[in-house]
Amino acid sequence: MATYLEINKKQVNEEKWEEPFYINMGPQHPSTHGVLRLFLELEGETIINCTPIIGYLHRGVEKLGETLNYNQAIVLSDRLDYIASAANNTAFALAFEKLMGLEVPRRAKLLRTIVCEMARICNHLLWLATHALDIGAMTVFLYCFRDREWLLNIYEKICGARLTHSYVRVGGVRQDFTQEIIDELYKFTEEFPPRIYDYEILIDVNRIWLKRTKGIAVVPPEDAINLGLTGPCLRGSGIAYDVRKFRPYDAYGEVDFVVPTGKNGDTYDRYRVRMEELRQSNSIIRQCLDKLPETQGEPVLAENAPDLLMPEKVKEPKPQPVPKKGVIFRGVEKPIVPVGEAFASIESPKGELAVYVVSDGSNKPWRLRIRTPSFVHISAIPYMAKNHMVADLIAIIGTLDIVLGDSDR
Amino acid sequence: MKILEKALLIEILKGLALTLRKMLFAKPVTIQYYDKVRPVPAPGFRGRHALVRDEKTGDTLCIACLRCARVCPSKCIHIEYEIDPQTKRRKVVKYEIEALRCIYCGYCEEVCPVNALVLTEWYEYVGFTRDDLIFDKEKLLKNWDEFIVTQKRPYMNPFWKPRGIPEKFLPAKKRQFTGV
Amino acid sequence: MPTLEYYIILSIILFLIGLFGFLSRRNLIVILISIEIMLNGLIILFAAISYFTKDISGYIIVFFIIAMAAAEAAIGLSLVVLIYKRLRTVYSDEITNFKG
Amino acid sequence: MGDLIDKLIFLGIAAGSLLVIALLHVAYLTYAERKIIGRMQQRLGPNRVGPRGLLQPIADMVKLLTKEDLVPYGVDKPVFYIAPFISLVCAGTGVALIPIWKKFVLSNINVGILFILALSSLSAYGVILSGWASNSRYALLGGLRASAQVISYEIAMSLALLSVVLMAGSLNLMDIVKAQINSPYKIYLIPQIIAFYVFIISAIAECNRVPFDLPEAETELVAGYFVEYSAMRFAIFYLAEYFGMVVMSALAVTCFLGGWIGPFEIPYIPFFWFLIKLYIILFIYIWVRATLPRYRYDQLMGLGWKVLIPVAIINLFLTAVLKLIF
Amino acid sequence: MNWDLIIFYYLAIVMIFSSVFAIFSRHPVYTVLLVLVMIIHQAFLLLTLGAEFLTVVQIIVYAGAILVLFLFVVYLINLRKETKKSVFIRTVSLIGIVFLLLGGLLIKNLLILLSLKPSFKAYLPFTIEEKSNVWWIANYLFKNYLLQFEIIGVVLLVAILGAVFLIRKVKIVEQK
Amino acid sequence: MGIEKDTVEIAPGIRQIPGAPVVISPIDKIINWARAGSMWPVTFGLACCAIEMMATGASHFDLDRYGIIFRATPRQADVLIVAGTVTKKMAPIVRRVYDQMPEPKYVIAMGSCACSGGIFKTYSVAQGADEFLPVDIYIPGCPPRPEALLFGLLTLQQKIKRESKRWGFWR
Amino acid sequence: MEELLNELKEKFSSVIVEIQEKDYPTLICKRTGFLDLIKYLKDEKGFKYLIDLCGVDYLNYKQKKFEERFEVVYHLYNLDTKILIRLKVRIPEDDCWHYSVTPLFMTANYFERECYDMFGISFKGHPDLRRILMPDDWEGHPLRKDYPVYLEEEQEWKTYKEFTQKVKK
Amino acid sequence: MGSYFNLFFFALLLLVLGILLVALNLILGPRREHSEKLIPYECGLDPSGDARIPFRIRFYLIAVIFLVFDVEIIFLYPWAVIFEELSWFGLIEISVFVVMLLIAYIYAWSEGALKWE
Repeated sequence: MATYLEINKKQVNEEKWEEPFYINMGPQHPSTHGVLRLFLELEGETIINCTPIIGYLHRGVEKLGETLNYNQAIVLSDRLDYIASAANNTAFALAFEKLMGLEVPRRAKLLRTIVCEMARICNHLLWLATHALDIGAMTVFLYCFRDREWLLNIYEKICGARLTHSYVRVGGVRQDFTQEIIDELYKFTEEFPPRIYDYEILIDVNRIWLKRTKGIAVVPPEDAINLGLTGPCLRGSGIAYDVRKFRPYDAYGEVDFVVPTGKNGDTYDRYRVRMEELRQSNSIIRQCLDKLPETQGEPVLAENAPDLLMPEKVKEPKPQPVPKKGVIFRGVEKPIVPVGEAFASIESPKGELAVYVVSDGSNKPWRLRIRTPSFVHISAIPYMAKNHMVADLIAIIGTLDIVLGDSDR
Repeated sequence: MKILEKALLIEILKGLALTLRKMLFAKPVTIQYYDKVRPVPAPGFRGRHALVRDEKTGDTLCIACLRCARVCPSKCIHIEYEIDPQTKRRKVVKYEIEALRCIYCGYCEEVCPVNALVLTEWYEYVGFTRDDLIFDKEKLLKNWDEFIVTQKRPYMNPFWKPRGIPEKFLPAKKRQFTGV
Repeated sequence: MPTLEYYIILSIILFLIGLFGFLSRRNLIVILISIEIMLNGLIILFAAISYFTKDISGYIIVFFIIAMAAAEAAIGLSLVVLIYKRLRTVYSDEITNFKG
Repeated sequence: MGDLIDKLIFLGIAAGSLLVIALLHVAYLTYAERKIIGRMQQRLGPNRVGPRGLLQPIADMVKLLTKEDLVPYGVDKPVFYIAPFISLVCAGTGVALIPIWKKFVLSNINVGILFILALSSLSAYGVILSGWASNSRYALLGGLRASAQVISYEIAMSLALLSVVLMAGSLNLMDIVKAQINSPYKIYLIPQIIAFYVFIISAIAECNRVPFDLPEAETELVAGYFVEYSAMRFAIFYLAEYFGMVVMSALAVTCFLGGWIGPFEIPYIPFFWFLIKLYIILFIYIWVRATLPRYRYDQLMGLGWKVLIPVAIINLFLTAVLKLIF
Repeated sequence: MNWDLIIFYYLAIVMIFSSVFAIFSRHPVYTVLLVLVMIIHQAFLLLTLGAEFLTVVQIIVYAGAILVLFLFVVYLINLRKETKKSVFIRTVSLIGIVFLLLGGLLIKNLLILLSLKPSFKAYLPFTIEEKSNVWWIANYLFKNYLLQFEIIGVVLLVAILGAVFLIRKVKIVEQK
Repeated sequence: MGIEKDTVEIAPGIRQIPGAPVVISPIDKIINWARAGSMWPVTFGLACCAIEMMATGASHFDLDRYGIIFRATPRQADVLIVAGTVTKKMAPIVRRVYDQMPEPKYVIAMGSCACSGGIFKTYSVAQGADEFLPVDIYIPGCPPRPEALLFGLLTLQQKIKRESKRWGFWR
Repeated sequence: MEELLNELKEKFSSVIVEIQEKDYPTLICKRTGFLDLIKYLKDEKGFKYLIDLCGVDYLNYKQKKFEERFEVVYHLYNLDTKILIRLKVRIPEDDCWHYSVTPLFMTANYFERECYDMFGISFKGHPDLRRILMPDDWEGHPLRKDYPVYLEEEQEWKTYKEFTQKVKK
Repeated sequence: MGSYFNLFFFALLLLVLGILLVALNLILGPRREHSEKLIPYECGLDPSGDARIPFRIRFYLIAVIFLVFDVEIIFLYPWAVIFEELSWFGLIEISVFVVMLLIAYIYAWSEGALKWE
C-alpha cells in the first residue's frame, strides 16, 4: 500500500496535471471596489497565489499636501477615504492641532464625535451594501443605500455637501448644528436600530450567507497583529484594540460604548462585529446628542485657531500692560506652526488611520504621511486568499472593506 | 427541530416575507427627479458658483482682495484687477472660475470679506465642452440672477457667516451682513 | 416511401465511415467518435428492421446499444484522459510506452 | 395539395401567434422583473420610456438592434456565430409542447415531458460552446460552470418529473394534466410537494438564476459566458434565458399545478388559469432573485448532487409505494 | 416523389456528409459538433421509423450526455488543430485499400441479402397508434428482456465505477 | 484641450451633429428614442464619484426608471461614466474599456477630477479624461449630487435625440 | 515608560543615538544594529504592532541641518501596555539603503515597498522590492523634495505621452 | 407525425427569428472596427496569454457521472409509464436497478468525485 501511494505521489508531483493558470481581476471589474487589480494564480478555481497590484488611484496626496497649507490640506483628506470623510478630516485636524498645540472647545469635540460616528454608520452601511451585493444579495444593497441617503441628507444640512464635507477644521469644526439637525439626528437614532434588524432578516441567518462567510479567510489573532490589520478586521479575530478606547481623542473619553469582538476571525465574525458597531455608533451619537445642550452657546472653533488663509506668521501682542506714551504698540512675529512633528491616529471606520506630520515652521507641512487602513488591508489579501476559491476572494475583498482612494492616496 | 427548520427553509421564507412586505406595503422612496420632483438641497449646499449682484450698482460686490484666489486649494479662481486712479480702490477686470477644477469646498465664500462670492444651491448644470464650464464674471453674475429668482426670502448663505465661529474672527462687513 | 433497403444501405455507409475513421485517424478521441458513428449505423439498422418487421425487439436492442454506448464512452474517455495524464498525448502513434 | 397548403397556413398562423405571444411574455417578463424587484427594493422601476415604462423592452430591443456587432480577435468564428442560436432554439422550442388549453397545444406528442428534458439538455451546448469560442477566460469558466450546473440539475429535475410520470402513467403532457383531475384541488402539488420543491430549485438552477446564477456571476466572472457577445447576439442569449424561465414555469404549471384546469370555468378566457399559474411561478423566480444571496460554486454542486438527488429518489420510491398501497 | 422519401434523403445525406466531415475534420471540437448534427438527424430518422421514444433517448443520451462528455474531454486536454499530417496521409493510402476490400465485402453481402428477399413476418401485433411507443417498449423491456435490463444496470455500474476509479485524483497522504 | 467630440463627420457617411437643429428622419427618431431610453453604462467606478454613481442607481434616485442598468462588460454597454480621478497609470485601461464598447458609445466625465483633474494637479493624475477620451458631457461637482448625474444623463439623452444617421446598412 | 527607555539606552547604547521626548518617546537610531533593536522590542518588549513605517526627505530643510538626507520613521505600539514609541533611522543619500523588517512584521512589506517607490530607499532583505504605487517604468521618486509636484510637458512620463499621442491620432 | 411537424416548424420559426434579428442587426448596426476594439476583454488589460486553458478534471468527472445517471433515468421512464401494470414486481425489479445506481453513487461520493475541494 505504501509503495502504491508513494508511486502515485511521485507521479502527481512530476506531472503537474492541473497546470496553474493566471487570471486578472480588475482594474475594471465589478467586485474589486474600484480600481484594485488582483493577479491570480489559479489551480482550477483554487487560488494558489494572489498578487494585488495597486496604484491605479495614486493621486499624490502626500506630495500635494506639502504644497498646501494646513487648512487646505484638510480638503485632501476628504478624498482619501471618500466614504467616511468626516473621520479623515478629524485625523488630519487632530494631528495639526497637536502640532500647533491647540485646545479644541468641548462642543466642537462633541460635534466631531457625532460626525465621526455618522461617518462610521455611513461607511458600514456602504460596506454591507457592497459586501452583500458581491455575495449576490442585491436587495440588501438597496436597503442600505436607502438608509445611507438619510444620513447623507443630514450631512448636507450640517455642512453643505454629501460626501466631501471638509467639516472638521483645525481647531474645531466649521459650523454649529442647528436645532433642526439635532432633531433629525434624534429621529434617526430612534429609527435606525429596527432597520439593522431588517438587513439581518435578509442575510444574517440565511443559510447561503452563512455558507459563504463562515470559515472563510480565518485570521488568527497573532497573524492579525502581525499583518497590521486594524479596526473591525482585527476585532473580528478577537483582539479588542480600538483607538477610541486605547488613546481616546475628541469626546470618546466621555461616552460609553462596547468594543465588539469576534471569536473565530472569519468573514462572518467580521460581519457581526461591524453590525454590532452600527448599533454602538448609534448609541454614541445618542449620548453625544444628549450632552450637546450642556455646551449650548460655546464657540465651535478654538480661540487661537488659524485663519483659513493661514499666514506663515502671526502678530502676537507683547505683554505690555501699560503702554508708555509715545511708544507704538508693537507685536512680535511668531510662526503659527512650531517646528516639530506630530503623530495622531484615530479609529476610522475601516481601521486605524494615522497621520504623521513633520513641520518646518512654515504654514505648509514639510512631510505629510498618512497611514491608511486600506493600504495595510490590501497587503493582507495574499495571506487571506490563499487556498480559497475565486468566489471567496470576492467575500474577502468585501470583508476587508477596502477603498482604493484610501489605499493609494 | 433544527432539521425541520432547515428543511422547511424557515429563514429563507422569512427573508422572502420581508421582501414581499416591502413590495406590498412599503412606499417607494424614489424621488422622481426632473419631471415630477426637483428637490431643493439644504441651505448651504455647495453648488454652482455665482457672484452676488449689488442691487445698487448692478455690478459685483467683489473688491478684488484675492483672498478667495489664495485660499482655493485647487487654484481655480483667476482674478485680474486694476486700481482705480481716483478712488484708489481695486476694480475687478477679469474674474474667472474654472468650475471643472473647483472642488466645492466652500473656503472661498468663507474667506470673502464682503460676501461677494457664493456657491449657490443650484446643481443642474452640465457642459458639452470644457469652455462651457469656465465661468467669467458675466456668467457668474448671470448665475446669480438665475439663482436668486428661485429664492423666496432674503438669501443668506450659512457659509458667509459660519455658525458657532466667534464673531471676532469675521471681518467687519461680514459681521453686519444680514443677507440679500 | 423508403423501404428497408434504403435504411440498410445508409447504416452500412455509416458503419463504413466509422470504420474508416477508426482505422485511419490517430487521435484517440476521434477514434472513439468513430466507434460512436459505427454504433449509430447499427442503431439505424436495428430500428429499421424492427419497424419493417413490426417487431419491438429491435427497438429494445437499440435502447441497449445506446446504454452500452454511454458505458463505452465513459470508460473510453476516462482511458483517454488517463493516457493523456500519463503520456501527455492523445495520438495513437505516439503512444509507445504503456507502462507510464 | 390544397389541403396541405391550408394546413400549412393554419399551422403558420397558430405557430406564429404562439411565438408572438411567447415573445411578448418574454419581453414583458424582463419588464415585470425590473418593476417587481424595484418595488421590493422600494423604488419604482422603469417608468419613463413610454407610459409607465411599458415600452422599455421595445426600446431595449431596438437599441440592441442598432448596436455594433463585435466579433473579437481569436474567437472561433463558426462556433461563436451558432452558439446563440442553439441557446435560443433549445430554450424556446419547449413552448410548442406545453398544453395551454385542452384544445390548444401546438404539438401534442407522446413523449412531451422527455422532449422538454432533451431540449434543456441540448441547451448546455449553447452555453459551453459560447464560453469556449469567446477566447476569454471569464467566458470559458462561466461556460464550464454553466454546463456542469445544467447537467447536474437536470438529473434532479428528471427524477422529480419521474414521480409525476409515475402518478400520471404517461409521458404526454396533455394526459398528465388530465390525470391531475383526480387529485386534491385538481393539482399534483399536494401529493408531490417534495417533487415540486426539487423541481423548482432545479428549474431555477437550470435557468441560471439567483441564487444559482454562478455562470454569469457579475462579481466574479464579469458576465459569464457572454462576456464577449454584444448587440443582438447578446440579446439572443438574454431572450433564451427568459424563454427558458417561461418554459420551465409552464412545465411546472403543467406537471404540478394542473395546467389549464381551474377551480371553476371562466367563460371566453380559456387560458386564464394557465396564465395565472404561470405568472405565480414566474413571480417566484423574481421574488427569489430579489431576496437571496448567491451560492458558491462548490456549494451549488453539492446541493444538487448531495441533497436534491437523494431527496428526489426517496420521493420517487415513496410515491411508488404509496401508489401501490392506495 | 413523396415527402417521406425526400425527408429520408435529406436526413441520410446530411448524416453521411456530417459524419464524413467529422472524420476528416482536423479540429476535435468541430468533429464533435458535426457528430452532434449527425446524431440529431439520426434521431429524426428514428422518428420516421416510428420510434419516438428512441428519438428522445437518442437526443438525451447521445447528444445531451455522451457528446457533452466528448466536448469536455476535448476542452480538458485542450486539443487543437492537428498539425502533424505526414502520418495521416501515409496511413490513408494503406487503410483505404483495406477499407475498400471490407466495403466491397459488405456490399456484396448486402446484395446477396437483397437478392434473397426474405419474407419478414411480424410475429407480434405491433402498431404505434394504439398504444404509445413508450408503452410497448416498456412492456417488452420489463417483461421479456428483464435479465438483459438488469445486466445493463450492472454494465452501467461498472462503467461509473471504472470511470471514477480511473479518473479520481490520487489522494496524497501527507499526514504521515 | 483634449479630444473634441463635436466632429461633424466621424466616419464616411456617419455624421453626428451635437447642437445644430437638423432634420431628423422618422427612423432616426425611433432609433434615437430607443437609444435614449436604454442607455446601459459600464460598471466602472474609479473614485469618490463612483459612490455617488452607486447612490444614483439606488432606491432614492433609481436610474432604472430611465431604463438605465449597469452592465459589467463593456461589450454590452453604451455609456462610459468616468466617475473619479483618472491617473496616468489607469488611463490606458479606461481607454481600453472605452475602445471595447460597441458603437454608438458615449462618454460622461463625472466630477471635477474626471473633467479636468480637479484639485489633483500632480505628477500622477491625468488632467481630465478628455486627454484621451472624446467626452460628451462634463458634469462638474466634487462629487456631483446624484441629481446632477441624472441631469447629465438626461442631457445626454437630449443629445442622442438630436443625432442623425448614426447607423447604417453601408457598414 | 521611563524604565523601558532607560533599559533600551543601556542595552543598545551603540545603536541609539538620542532619545527625545516629543508627543511620543522618540529614539533616534543608527542603521547598524537597528534590526537587533527592533527585534528586541518586538520579541521581548511586546511591541508587536507596527503602526507605520515611512520615509522623510530632509533636503533643504531650513530649521535644522542634517548630515543625512533621508529618515525612516517607525511607529511601534504595544497593545498590552498601550505604549507607542517612535524610532527614527537616518539614511545618507549616497548610501541609500536600510534593513528590511518584513521578516519580523508582515505588514512592513507594503510600507517598505512604498518607501522604496517614493524615496528610493532600498530595503535589504525585502522579498519583493518593486514599485508599488507608481508604474514599473516610472522615472524618479515622487516624494523626494527635488521632484516637481506637477510634471510639465517635457518631464511627462514617457508611456503616457506615447499613449495620448496615439489616441489623438 | 403531424405533431412533430408542428414542433419542427416552431423550432424553425425560432431559428428564423433569431437569424432575422441578427441579420437586421448587421444591417442596422454601425461598424467601426479597429484593432483595440477587438482585443478580448480582460478587465481593461492586455489579455494574458491564451484563454483556452485546461480546466479542472472535476468537470469531466461530473459529466461522466451525469452520463451514467442520465442513462439510468431514461430506463426509469418506461417503468414509470407501465408502473400500474407491473405493480410490486416492477417495483422490486427497479429497486434492484436503482440500488446498483446507488452503489455507484455512493462510491463516487466516497471517492470525492462530488466534492469540489
